[in-house]
Amino acid sequence: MSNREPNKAEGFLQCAHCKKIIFSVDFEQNLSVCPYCGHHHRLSAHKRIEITFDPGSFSELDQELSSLNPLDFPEYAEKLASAVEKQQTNDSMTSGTAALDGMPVSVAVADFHFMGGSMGSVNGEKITRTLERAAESGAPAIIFCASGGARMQEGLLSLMQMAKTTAAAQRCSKAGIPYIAVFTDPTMAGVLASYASVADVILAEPKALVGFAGLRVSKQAGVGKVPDDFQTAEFALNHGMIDRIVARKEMRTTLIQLTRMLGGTSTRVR
Amino acid sequence: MSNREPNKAEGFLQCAHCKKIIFSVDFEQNLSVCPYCGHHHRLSAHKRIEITFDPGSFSELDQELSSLNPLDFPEYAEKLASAVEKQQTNDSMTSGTAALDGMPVSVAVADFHFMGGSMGSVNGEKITRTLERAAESGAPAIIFCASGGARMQEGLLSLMQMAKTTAAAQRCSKAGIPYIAVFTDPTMAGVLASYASVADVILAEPKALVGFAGLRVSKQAGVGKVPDDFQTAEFALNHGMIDRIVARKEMRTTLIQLTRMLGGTSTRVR
Amino acid sequence: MSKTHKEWERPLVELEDGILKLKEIARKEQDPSKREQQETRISDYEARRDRYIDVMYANLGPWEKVLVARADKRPYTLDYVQAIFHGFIELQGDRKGFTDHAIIGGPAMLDNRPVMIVGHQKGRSIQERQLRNFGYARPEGYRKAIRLFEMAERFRMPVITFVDTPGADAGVEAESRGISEAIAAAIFKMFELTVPAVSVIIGEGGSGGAIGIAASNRVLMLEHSIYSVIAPEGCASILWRQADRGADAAKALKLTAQSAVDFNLVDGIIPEPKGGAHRDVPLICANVKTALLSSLGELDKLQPDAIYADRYNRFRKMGVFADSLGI
Amino acid sequence: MSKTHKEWERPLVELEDGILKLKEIARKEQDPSKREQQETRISDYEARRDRYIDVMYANLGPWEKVLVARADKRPYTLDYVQAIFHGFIELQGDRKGFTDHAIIGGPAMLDNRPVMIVGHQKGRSIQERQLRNFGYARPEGYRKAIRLFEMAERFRMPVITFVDTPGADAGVEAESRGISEAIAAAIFKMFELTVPAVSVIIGEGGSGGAIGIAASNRVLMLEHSIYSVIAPEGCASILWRQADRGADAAKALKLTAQSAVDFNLVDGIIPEPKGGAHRDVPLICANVKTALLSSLGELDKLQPDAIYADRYNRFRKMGVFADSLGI
Ligand SMILES: [Zn+2]
Ligand SMILES: [Zn+2]
Repeated sequence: MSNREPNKAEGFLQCAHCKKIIFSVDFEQNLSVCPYCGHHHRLSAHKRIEITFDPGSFSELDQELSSLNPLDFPEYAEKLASAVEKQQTNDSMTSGTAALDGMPVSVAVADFHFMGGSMGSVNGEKITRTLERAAESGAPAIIFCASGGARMQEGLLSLMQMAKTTAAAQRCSKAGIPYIAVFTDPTMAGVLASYASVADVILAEPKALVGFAGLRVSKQAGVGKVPDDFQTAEFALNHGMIDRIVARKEMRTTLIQLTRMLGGTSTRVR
Repeated sequence: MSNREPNKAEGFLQCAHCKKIIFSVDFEQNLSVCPYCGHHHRLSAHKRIEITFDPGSFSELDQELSSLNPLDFPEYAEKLASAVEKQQTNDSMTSGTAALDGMPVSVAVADFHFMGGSMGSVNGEKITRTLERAAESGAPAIIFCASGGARMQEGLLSLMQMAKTTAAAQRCSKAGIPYIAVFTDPTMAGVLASYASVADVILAEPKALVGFAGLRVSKQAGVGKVPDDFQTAEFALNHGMIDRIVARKEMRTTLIQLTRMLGGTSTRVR
Repeated sequence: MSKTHKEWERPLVELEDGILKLKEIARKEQDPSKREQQETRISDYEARRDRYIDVMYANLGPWEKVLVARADKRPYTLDYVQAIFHGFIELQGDRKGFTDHAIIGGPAMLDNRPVMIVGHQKGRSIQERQLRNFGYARPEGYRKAIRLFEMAERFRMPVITFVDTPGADAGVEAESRGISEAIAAAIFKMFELTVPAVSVIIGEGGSGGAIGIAASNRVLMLEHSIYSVIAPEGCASILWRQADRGADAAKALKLTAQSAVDFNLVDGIIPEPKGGAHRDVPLICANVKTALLSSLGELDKLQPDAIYADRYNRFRKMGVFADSLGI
Repeated sequence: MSKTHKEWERPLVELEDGILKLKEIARKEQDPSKREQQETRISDYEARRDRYIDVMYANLGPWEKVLVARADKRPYTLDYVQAIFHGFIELQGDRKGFTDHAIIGGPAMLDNRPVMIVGHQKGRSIQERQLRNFGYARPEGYRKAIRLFEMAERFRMPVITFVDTPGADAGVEAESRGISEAIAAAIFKMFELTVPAVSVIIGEGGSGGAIGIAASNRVLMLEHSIYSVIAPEGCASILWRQADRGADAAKALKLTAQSAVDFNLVDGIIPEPKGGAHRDVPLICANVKTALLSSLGELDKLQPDAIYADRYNRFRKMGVFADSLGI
C-alpha cells in the first residue's frame, strides 16, 4: 500500500492521496480529512478520542499493560522499544471509559502508528476488558479498529487473542449490551476475522482498507479478476459486511444516535 | 415439466424418463425407481408410508379434516370433489404417528397426485398438527414434502399457512425436538419457502424438482443463463440448501440413523 | 382485458390537468370580473373532481384496488419512515456477502421509544427502481431483515415492518442463493421474537415475499392495499391461460383489506385520504402512526412470553376447513 | 533454504524401497540357504530403518514438525471419523447459497453417544484436493460449521472438531463472501455453546482458518502437529523477505505442540506412533479416541452453564504481558 500519511512541512502539508498542498490549520480543523479529495487520513488514538467523545470525558484504563517477548522472537524487543519510545504509549490500543452526549460508553481506540496496530497479548487484553466492562456495567461498547492483523511476534498467543476478544463480544451480546465497531484504515486479517466482525453495528470510514489477506495473497489465491474497489469499505458495504460508511465529521452524531437507540434508553429492561 | 409418471399397461409399464419398458413387479420391488435410469418416480402417500416406517406402525390422524371453499373460488369445489373421489382421501397430506426402528415419530407425507400437493387450510393444519405433536410428545417430526406450492383457490388463507406451519416448526426447534424434511419431486414455491426449508436436516430424493418459482418465471426474472441442473435437488445441494441426496432405497436407514442420533437417545436431557 | 391504472385514472387526470390550466389562465388574468368568472369555473371543476374521486373511490372493485396499490404515486416505506419516525439510521448488509436495496431497515425513534424498522422499498426514479429491483427482494434482503430482527430482540425494541412488494425475486441468481430458504428463515425468526411486532401492508402484499416480513403480532392494511397468495395476472394465467384477465382473478382471490378482515387474517384497516394515500401524505402518515401507537399500546401490556404466544396464537387459528365433528 | 518433506524423508524412503525390492527377490528365490541369507539381510535393513526412524523422530525440530504435519500420507479428518466413530452422516450446506468441501461435518456415534463432528478435510487424489480446495476453507465452510454447532446445541450433543488447514481461503471470491466474518462468527458461535466442545489439531493448525473451529473447552494436539498464527513461509517473507527461510520462522514462531503446552494454550499432546501418525493409523486413532473420551469425561461433570463458563475462562487467561504491578 502507498503511504497514506500526509507529508508534513512547516505550516502546511501535502495530501498523500491527491498530492495537493493543505494548510496544517485547515487540515486539523477538517479532522485530518483532505479538503480537496476527501481522503480520510489516519488519526492518532488521542486525536480520535478528542473528536469523538464528550470533551474531557475520557478516562484511560489498562495503560499499565505492556508487551513482553514471551517467544524470545527475533528483533521483537527492539521493535517494541522503538514503538513505545516513538509513540509514547505501550500499545496501539487505548482503552477506557468515556461519555457520548452524556451517555457512558466503554471504548477502545486503535492507533495504526504503533506497530501497525497489530494484535498481541496486550492489545487483545485491552479489547477484552473493554467489552467485559461494557457487559458488566451496561455501558455500550464502541471500538475503533485499525490493524494489520495479529502480531506474529507473539505467535500462538496472538492467535488466541482472536478467540479471547470474540468471546468477550459474545458476552456483551448475551448481556444485551450494544457493541459498535468502527473500521478505520486499515482493518485487516486477524482483527477483521475476530471481534471486529461480530459487532452489532459496523460502521466504516470512507475508503478504509478492509480485508482478510494482503492484496498480493488474495490475487495469488483467487482465479477471478480483482475488482477496482477490492478490500475497501465500499466493497465491504456492497458485499453486505458492514452497515454504513460514515464520514468522519458525521461519526460522532451517528454514534450518539445509535447508542441512544440501541442502548441509551432508561426504559430498557436488562 | 414433462409427465413424470410411468405409463402403465398390463403387467408392465414405461419409464417416463428413459422410456424403457419395465415389468410392474420389478418396478414395485424397486420402490418405483426405474431399474434402468434410476429415475425416482412419484409415490403415493400410502406407498411411501409402507416403505419408510415400521410395518403396521402408522396411525393416521386428522383424516377427518376436509377442505371448504371459503372464497367461493371458481371451479374449486368441482376440482376438490374430483380429487377426493379419485384419490380417495381428503387432502394431499396424510399425517399421523408411526415408528421408525421402534422409535416413535410424528409424520406427514405428501402425495402430489392430489391437486399437485398444494397447501390450503387442511394441508397447513395437518403440517402444523404434525409439528405440534412432535414438540409436545418429544417424538421427532418427519415430513415428506411434495407440492407445487400454495393453493391459490383459498387465497390469503393459503398464504397464511406458510406462517402457521413455519411457526409450528419454530416450536419444535425451541423444544429441542428434531424435525427432518425430505424433499420429493416436486417441492416448490410456498411450501419450499416455509416449513420445508426450516427443518433441522433436509434430505432430498435424486433429481427431485426443488425451487421457488416456475422455471418460466425464473427465466423471465433472471438475466443470467439457466444452469442445466437448475431447480433440481442436485442444484440445491451444490448451493448449500439441502444436507444430502438420499436414494429411495437408503431413505429408511438414513432416517433411522438421523432420528437415533438427533433425538432418539435415552440420555437426552429435555 | 383488465384496465390499467392509467386507463382507469385518465378521466381524473384530465380533469386535474384542466384545473391546473384554468388556474394558470386565472393567475394571468388582469380583468377582475373575468378572473372572478374563471375562479367560479375552477371551483365548479374542483367540485366535479371531488365528486369524481368520490365516485371512483366510493366502491373500488378488487382490480381497482390492485391498480391503486401499485400506483407510482403511492407513498413508499421511506415516506412513512420520514414522516412518522425520527433519527432513522439505515443499516445494511446480510453479513454473508450480499446486500439488497429492495428491503431497507434500521433503528429509529417512534416518539420517545426506539423501534426497529424493516420494509420493502420501491424506487421512484428509473435508477432507483433498478437499484431496488422494483421491490422484488432478494435472499439477502430477508437475511438482512433476520439480522435486524435479532438486533431488535437483543435490545428489546419493537419491530415495525412495512410491506410493499409484488413478490420476492424469482430469478436464477435469487434461486441459487436460496430465496425460499431466506423467506422461510425470516418467517421463522419473526416467530422467535419476544418483542412486539407490527406490520402494515402499505401497497402490494405480494405472496411469499410479503409474508417473509409480516409474521407479526398485529397486521394492518391500508384501505386500498392488497394482500394476495399470488399476483392476479399469475392466477389468471394459470386458471384461464389469460394473464390479461387479472381483474377476474383479483375478484376471485379476495385480495382486498376488507376481505382480509372478514377472514380474520388482518387486524385492522387504516383509512386512506379521499382519492388514495398519495393525495394527502401527511394525513395517511398520521393515520398510520395512530394505528401503530394503538397496536403497540396493546402489546406493551404483554410480557415477553405472552408476546411470543400471542403471535403464535394469531396465526395458529388461520385456516378454514371442515372436520367430521362439524367445523 | 529450508528442506522440503521429500528431501527430509528421502533416505528413509530409499531404505524402504530397498527393503521392498529385497523382499521381492527373496520371495522369488528358490535356494533355501540363499533365501535365508537374504532374509537376514532384510531384517538387518529393517532394523536400520527402525533406528533411522528413531533418530529422525527422536528430536524433530520445528521445521520437521511442519513437514510431518503437512505430509501427504498423514491421516485426515475422515480417517479419524471412520475409525473412531460409527454411523457418521455428513450434512452439507450453509443454507445461504453455497457449499464447501474443505470443512465437513455431521452427527456420528462415539461409542453409545451421539456427537457432532466438524473438521477440515484435505483431499488425497488430485481431483479430491481440488474439490476440497487443498484444505483452505471458504466462508460457506465456516457457515456450515455454525449451523452444525447450533444443531449440536439444540440437541445437546457434544461437539468434536478436527483441525487441519494451511489457513482459510484468501481469494477474491472468499473475500467477497466475507471469509473474515465467517471465521469470526464461527468463533462467536462456539462461545455460545453450553454443550462440551473438544478440538484436536491433527495436522496443520493454520491461523484464523484453524481457530475458526477450535474455540473449544479442550484443545488437544497430535505430537507432530503444528499450530501457528501465520504460515512459517509467510512469516519469513514478512520478516526477512525470504519465503524459503521457513525453517527459521518455524523456530521463531514456536508452533509445536510442545510449545503450545508450555504456554498453556493447548491442554494435551496425543502421542503419535513411531515415525508419525501415518505409520500406524489404527494406533493413532485409538490414541485420539482415548483422549477424546477422557476430555469429554471431564466435561460431562459440568452443567451447561459451567461448560459455557469453562470455555470462556480457558481463553480468557491466554496472553502474556506485564502490568505496572509486575506480573
Ligand atoms: Zn487529498
Ligand atoms: Zn428409466
